Amino acid sequence: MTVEQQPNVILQVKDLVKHFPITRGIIIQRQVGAVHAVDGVTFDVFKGETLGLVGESGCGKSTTGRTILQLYRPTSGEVIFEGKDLVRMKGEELRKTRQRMQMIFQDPYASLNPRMTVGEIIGEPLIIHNTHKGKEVEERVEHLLELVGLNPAFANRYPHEFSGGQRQRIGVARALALQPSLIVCDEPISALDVSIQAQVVNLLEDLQREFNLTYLFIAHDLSMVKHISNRVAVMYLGIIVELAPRKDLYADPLHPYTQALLSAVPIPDPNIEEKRRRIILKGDVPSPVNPPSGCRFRTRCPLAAEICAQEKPAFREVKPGHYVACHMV
Amino acid sequence: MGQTTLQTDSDPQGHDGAAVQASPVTIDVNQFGAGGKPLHVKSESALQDAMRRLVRNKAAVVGGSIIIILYVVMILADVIAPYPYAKQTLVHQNSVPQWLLNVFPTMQPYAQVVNDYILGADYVGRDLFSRIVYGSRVSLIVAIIGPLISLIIGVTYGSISGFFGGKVDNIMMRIVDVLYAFPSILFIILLMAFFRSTFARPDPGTFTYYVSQLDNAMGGMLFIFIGIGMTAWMTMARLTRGQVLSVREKEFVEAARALGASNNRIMFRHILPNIVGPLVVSETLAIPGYISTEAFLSFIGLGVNPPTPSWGSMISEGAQMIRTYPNQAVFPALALAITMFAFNFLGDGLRDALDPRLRGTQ
Amino acid sequence: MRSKFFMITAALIVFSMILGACAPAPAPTTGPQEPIVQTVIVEGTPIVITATPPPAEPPAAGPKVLNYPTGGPGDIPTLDPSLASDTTSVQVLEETFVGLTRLDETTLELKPGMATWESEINDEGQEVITFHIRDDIPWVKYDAVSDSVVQVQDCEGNVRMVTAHDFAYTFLRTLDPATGSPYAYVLHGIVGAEEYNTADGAPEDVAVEVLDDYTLRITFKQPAAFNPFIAGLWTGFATPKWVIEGDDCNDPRGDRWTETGFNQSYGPFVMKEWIHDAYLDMVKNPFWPGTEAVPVPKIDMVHYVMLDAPPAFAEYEAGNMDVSNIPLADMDRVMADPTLSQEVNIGPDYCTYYLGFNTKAPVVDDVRVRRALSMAVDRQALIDNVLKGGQEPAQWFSRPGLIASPTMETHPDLGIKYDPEQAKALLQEYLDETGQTADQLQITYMFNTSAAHQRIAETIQQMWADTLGITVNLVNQEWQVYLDTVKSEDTPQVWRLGWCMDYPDAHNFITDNFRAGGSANPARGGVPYGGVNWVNEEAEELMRQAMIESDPAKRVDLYAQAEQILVYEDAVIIPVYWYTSVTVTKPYVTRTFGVGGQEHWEKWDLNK
Amino acid sequence: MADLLNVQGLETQFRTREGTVHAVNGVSFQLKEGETLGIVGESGCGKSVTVMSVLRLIPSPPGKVVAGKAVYQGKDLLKMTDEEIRHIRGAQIGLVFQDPMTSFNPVLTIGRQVAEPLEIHMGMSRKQALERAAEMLEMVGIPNAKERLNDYPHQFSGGMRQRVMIAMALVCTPQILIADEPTTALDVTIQAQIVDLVKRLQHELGMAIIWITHDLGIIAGLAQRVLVMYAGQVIEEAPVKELYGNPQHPYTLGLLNSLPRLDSDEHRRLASIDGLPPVLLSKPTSCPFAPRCKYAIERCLAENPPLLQVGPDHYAACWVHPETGRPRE
Amino acid sequence: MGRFVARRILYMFAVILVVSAITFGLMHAVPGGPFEREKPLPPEIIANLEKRYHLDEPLLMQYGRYLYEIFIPRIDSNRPGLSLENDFLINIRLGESTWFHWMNFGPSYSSRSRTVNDIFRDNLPVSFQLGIMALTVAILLGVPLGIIAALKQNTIFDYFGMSVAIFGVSVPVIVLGPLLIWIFGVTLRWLPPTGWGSKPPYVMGVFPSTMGWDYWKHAIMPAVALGLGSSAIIARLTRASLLQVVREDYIRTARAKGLKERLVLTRHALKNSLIPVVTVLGPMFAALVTGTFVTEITFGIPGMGRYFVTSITNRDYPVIMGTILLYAVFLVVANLIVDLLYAFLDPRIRYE
Repeated sequence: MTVEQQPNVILQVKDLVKHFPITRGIIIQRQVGAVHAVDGVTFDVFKGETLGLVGESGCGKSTTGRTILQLYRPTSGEVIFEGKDLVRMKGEELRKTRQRMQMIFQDPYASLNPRMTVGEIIGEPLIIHNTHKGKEVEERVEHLLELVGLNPAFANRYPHEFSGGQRQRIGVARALALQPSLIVCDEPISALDVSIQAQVVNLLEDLQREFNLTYLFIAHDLSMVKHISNRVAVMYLGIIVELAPRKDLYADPLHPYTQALLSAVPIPDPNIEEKRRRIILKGDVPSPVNPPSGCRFRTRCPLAAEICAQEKPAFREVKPGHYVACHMV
Repeated sequence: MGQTTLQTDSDPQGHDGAAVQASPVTIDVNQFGAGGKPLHVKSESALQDAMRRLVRNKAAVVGGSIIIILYVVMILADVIAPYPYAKQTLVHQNSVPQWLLNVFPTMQPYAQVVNDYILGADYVGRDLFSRIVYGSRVSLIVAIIGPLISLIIGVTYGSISGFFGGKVDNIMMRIVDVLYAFPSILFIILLMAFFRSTFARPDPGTFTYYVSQLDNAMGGMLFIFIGIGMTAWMTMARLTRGQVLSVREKEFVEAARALGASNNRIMFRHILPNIVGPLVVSETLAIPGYISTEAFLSFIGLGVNPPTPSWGSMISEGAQMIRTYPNQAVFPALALAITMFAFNFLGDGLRDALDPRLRGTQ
Repeated sequence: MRSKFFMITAALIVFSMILGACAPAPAPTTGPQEPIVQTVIVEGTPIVITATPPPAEPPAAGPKVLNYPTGGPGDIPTLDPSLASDTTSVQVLEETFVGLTRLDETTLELKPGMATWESEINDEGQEVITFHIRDDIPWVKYDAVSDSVVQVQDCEGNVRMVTAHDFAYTFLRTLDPATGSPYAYVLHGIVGAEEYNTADGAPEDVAVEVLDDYTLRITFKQPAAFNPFIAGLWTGFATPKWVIEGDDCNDPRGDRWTETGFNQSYGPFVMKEWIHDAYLDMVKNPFWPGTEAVPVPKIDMVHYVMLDAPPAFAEYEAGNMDVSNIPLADMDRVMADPTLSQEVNIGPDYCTYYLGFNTKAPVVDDVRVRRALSMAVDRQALIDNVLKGGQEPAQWFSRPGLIASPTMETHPDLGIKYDPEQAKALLQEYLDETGQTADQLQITYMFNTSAAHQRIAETIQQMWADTLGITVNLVNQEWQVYLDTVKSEDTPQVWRLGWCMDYPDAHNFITDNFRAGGSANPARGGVPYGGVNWVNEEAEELMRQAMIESDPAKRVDLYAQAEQILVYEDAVIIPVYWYTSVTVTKPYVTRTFGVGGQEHWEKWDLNK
Repeated sequence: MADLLNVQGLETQFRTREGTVHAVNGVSFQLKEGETLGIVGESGCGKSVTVMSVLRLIPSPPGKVVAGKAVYQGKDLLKMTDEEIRHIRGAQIGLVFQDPMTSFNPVLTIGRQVAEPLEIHMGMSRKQALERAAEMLEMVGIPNAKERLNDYPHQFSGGMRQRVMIAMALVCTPQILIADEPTTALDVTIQAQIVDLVKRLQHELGMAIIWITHDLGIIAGLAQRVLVMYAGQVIEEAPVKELYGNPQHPYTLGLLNSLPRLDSDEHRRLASIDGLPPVLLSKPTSCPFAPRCKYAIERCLAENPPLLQVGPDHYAACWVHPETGRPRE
Repeated sequence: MGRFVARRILYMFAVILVVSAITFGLMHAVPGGPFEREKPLPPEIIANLEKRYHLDEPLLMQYGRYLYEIFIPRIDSNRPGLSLENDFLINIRLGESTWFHWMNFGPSYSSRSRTVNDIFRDNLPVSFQLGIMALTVAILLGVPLGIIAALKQNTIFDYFGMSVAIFGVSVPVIVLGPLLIWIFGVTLRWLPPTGWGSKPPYVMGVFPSTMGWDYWKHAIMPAVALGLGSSAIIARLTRASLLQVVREDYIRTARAKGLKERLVLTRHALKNSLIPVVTVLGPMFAALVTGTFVTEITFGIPGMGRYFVTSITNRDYPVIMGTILLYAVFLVVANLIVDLLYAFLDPRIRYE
């Protein structure tokens, strides 16, 4: 079960595939197709770093995060977390491992059970894993609340009494409760107002520093990803098209999709905006049920050539630590 | 200048009261003027919130009050009813009190006036009012048992189906679909015929004997309850399944799974509490249906055993007399209508109160 | 959008086609038809069905139409003489057919119907009756094309007359076990009939002999006053074999022969149209010559509508029905109404309502308890307050007015009467003996599901509680189960039934019901099984003698003794009341009042 | 240039169970012909309510415009009869809403919906209107516009739907286009397409635009003038370059500082604005931002500052100079 | 969509199979037989009757025979309508003396001259017509009532309308029917108290051949009595649904386009708000067609409804089976039509 692994790699994702079957039939169901949500994704996450995973909606970034945590069982591939392949894990063992990896969800409204008090929500992992008992739970909850900057006295309130930012803090406290080493942050700030986003991002950064956490930070906001990540992976239609250290990626994006994406992000400075030239992509993202042959991006790519339709571009390292999947690079 | 006083709290929750999004805000409105004064925040569960909104709904309150009164009347029937429900005074058959003659003047030429009975007496001289009071038992117990049985069976069935999904769900829901194609009233009639005759005169000491004794003790209500319950659960199962399916996809359930929560915990701690609202509402709104089913069964003679009164049987008996002695149909029908009104209003109110979209609003 | 609309329209059309396919397919030989008139050719017989619904009220100066409700919900069960067993079916049969003998519906006098007869006792002590059948009665049917009644012709084109063969055919068909006639048992008195009907007897052995086309001879096992009645019952009406079984020029119709278009008969009226669950129209038979007992009808058509009593009475009040029964619920109002009360008639109806005891069941296995319960029923109070139809308190079972029944004039003290004091005393005796108290007695009183029976049950329950302190447990069951229960080994302690006459003789009451193996005293292999569960040799003997006795006065006496045993000495049943029929009739109707459940409309007239 | 729309002292309130919410408190602004005015603010600041109030589209009850005027072409929109304002809506002022999914009637074809304003306002026949609608759809970049007239909204992708929405708003060539967060629900690459499209259309059709958003980035490259709203008030108004280059209100400043910048490589801690916006259950008597403001002085608690001129064309509602922290005047 | 319909029809057969099996088992489990008479038939006769109707065979075989008779079509030279034993619901003439026969639901035990198919042919159309009319009454009363209540939410109109609606459900037909008869039939004499204005044969098997005033006047009271309860359901549903729809964004869009309020309501709000109403119409129609027992007895209408009840009390096995299967098919077909209607109303729904 234990797999050879670099000591500082906490998570290795190898050829991860997640297809959602499309079934038909009333009594006898048969599969007629599949949504190719994640279609062969490979990357490592190093201990203590933040890996940003960006892409537009429907590109499979959230599915990747959930599949890593085994909330969806992958169709194929390996997810080696702290030396063990989660894909082959089952039942109690997997349940135990969950203590070490947690998730912060996008929607601060839907991710908290409205029928439970904040204390119950944050204390739940402690009870599930039986790490604390009785009064200890209460104390730990109070401590966690303080940690995320909430008044410990709020433990007996219900989620709906809190604002979005505060709820997201509750979600963070819950994720922290079992002192995990990896936290998958699934668009944790995209539902929040600008001024609140900064609060939550700062909190996440502070906590990372304090507890040596590793984040897989999933977002569509390239500015925020740039701000928080050490390395960034760009996803398009179920695959990673480019992965590089932050500075490399933003300074020198190699994949045409990354380039287009970056050029589309508005910058809050009229002077810069005046001079910027945007790469406007044509059309919409194709359906993940029938992804284009060859390079997935070719249907919208300004550089697309014949080869792109025929061959899948390899995901290769073009500079140290800078990987890209494009025939034109 | 002044910055210090305002920045005493470095943690961000210091100043804000509570939610921004439509939620029952109970905050100090003048917070900005009041400086660092501590805020009064009253914590309130969703249930309390729903209760409060329910209480503000006048129709629901009226409905709820009527229901409470009805149940009190039912429990205190022995005290309230002036006569035993089976007490006949043959010579007073079809008699009416004087005041009713003013309400229904058509009765003038033939009605026998006896003022002992405030709503009149029935065809064998039993006090109509007392019978209505006692008759509430059947309808009001149906109103409890019907939902209870259908909740127990339906919620169990629907939760299993919805929670496990996939093949299990598919098979279980196909079964419900097929049972749905049964005309429920016919199914009840068949069941009733089956029960009635199977349990008619069993040998003492057997299981069927005790069941029939119980049914006799209940004046024949037991089989009505079973019949209604056995047909009513399917709606509940479907609703439950739908609700479970939708809640199952919610992020907080995913969060619980990410925490390693067991299926049981997810079901009982996370899913069930969140679907109770719609289920309760649906059941409340289904109660009038159960009551009228009982009335229909009484009409076709599969109701309670005489002389136990039920509104359904009183109405169907009275309906034949509607021209001659309208009071014998009108009053039980009125009692039934008021009860159904009350449950409907309460159900509507509950629905509004539990509707998450309306949470925290008027 | 358009295509979708088309799909839905198409779906609807397909749906209606499926339903449309339900109708019998018209044969392609039908030529072009008038669009409004629906013509359906059913096996070469074109039936033109006019699309207009039946007139709700008879036209002012047109044909005389009698609007008459059945008074009960649902369809007429059958129009097959061999299968009929209920009053609505028999009502139609009696007007469309005539038996060998015909009962006067008001006097219960037996008159010649289709035949005159003479009776003799043969060497074996059997009664041989020879029927001389009229030779002037043709078979007729309603012809939809000409909208008239026509005579039936045979394959050679000759008019078919009603013959002895037709009668004999019916007798044998009724008795044929394959027919499954519910009423065949009334014919069991005929030699060979019971054997054929219920065992392995042969049809040839049934003593119904055709001597010639118009002479029929029937041999009964024993002489009895009521034998000619039995021969005239509907189970012996002539039926058209050529329609039922087919012949050279007719398709066999089997059980369907009674339906509109196929039906053939010969009585004073002819069935024109039978719209199931709605109505049945009978028109006057112009070929009926009129006899002493069955005159030529004065009214042209009877519109016999299948309506439950309350809607029927509403129609009467609305002026759309000429006659109606009065629902109990409306009784008080009708009697107080100045107009309606003038139209009311209360006449006897030859039925008895009674409660039976399972004489082998606990508590009621003691005759004192049974007698006490019987004496505690205040029949008059029940009638006055609950039934309200002027019924008569019953002191015994065989309703007075029947041949050989005791009457209140001759036997005022026969049987059992309301006597609370003696009831109490009797019960007390029993209680003292068994060391019980009245409220310890567990008695179940079962009735079949019906509002009327429930009222009676509730009232009697209260009377017993008031007088005797016994609270009985009321249980009701639906009819099919109820019959099963009452006639099983699980027969409840007290149960209810009613009995109406088939033919006007006490034999049809007490003997047919309470002899061992009788209707309410069933037996299996000679052992009582269910019902009243009763064996009394003395009563059996009295009933047997009464049947064969020819002196009417002696018969009454014998039956009176049997009744005394039945209702008093053994107190096997509680006779409750003797029925009456309560009707209203519009003043313009000239009518007779039948006492046996049937009306003879050929004697009626309308003077609007 | 002349003022096309002049809004003065607009006040809108909503009656709720908790009390009257003062959603808009004395908002004034002018819109000049052909210009693009940006209205920026966080959720609940009253930016949408403001423009909806001007067009009298707030649901009433519970909403009510209690004061102010909105003069368009010499007539006060707020005093018009229902019939008069109806002729303004869609004809003179077009609206684009945030959620292109829910803002279309799901059961009517796109053609019907786009053509509808033409039928009402231009008196065109159904056929004419559909022809014109097709042209308009062509103009906003819907391929095969003619054929797609018979399609239903759900058959379009999010970006396409928003294009259709714009076509519908502009089909009568209105003088003013009000775009209420039109790109919030869209991905960045699609957002770029839409911004590009609107700019092109403005160039071609010459309408004035009011663009409401919470995204300071978008506005920087789009608007000529920007209003910043907070708690139902305009707290700063300035030409776009002036606002971004020289923000004069602590809130504006805070917002700008809390944004991570794509164009800067240094990793700095985001400046967050602590606390939450107030719930407006009464008309603010003090500066509504004061409780969150690090520059607040006594006067801020005593007096709600009006819009003060702080530069040429630059107005800010603050008693303090944010650069110096000293009171104004 | 064709495949969708085909699948649903296939599903219908599955439903028939299961429903018939359960009904068959249950009805034979209920004590009491079809040949109980007050004057009991001799056991020999009962045995004969049972043989005639194959009731002497093992239950499984009887069930198999039943399924065979209803499911398996056959082609032979038997002309339809000749005998009770071979009476098929669907008879299509293929050639001079070749007939296609399908669906024999068996004889009726309580009406010896009729088959279940006869009951379907003669009585079902009446119930069908009554059901359609009651449904029409329900829609015509319910929808406007719901709209008014929603548009005037929390006003006297709303409360009054909803009270009327609940009253409609609360007053049973048992009371309403005689009341209507008393008022309009007997006292005012505007309408005939009882009866039905059409009789067999029916156009296309379901529709009356003429529909003059005479037809309608018979139908008014029963249709109202039957439809009132359903109208209440529709009114409440319409109200709730409309209240929700008017809050939708696209209603705001419509207003923003400058539409008149009337148009906003009729063109944009109404259609959307009626979609949930449509979904209940299927089961409602099935219930209205079959749940007419009380109405039929009260108004003396020759419909199917009473057979649903009396067949059970009479232990008329083929009629029990036939009516219950009929209901099941009705429900499935009604739901299918509703689903298609649904797709028609809501383009988002597609059935592959």
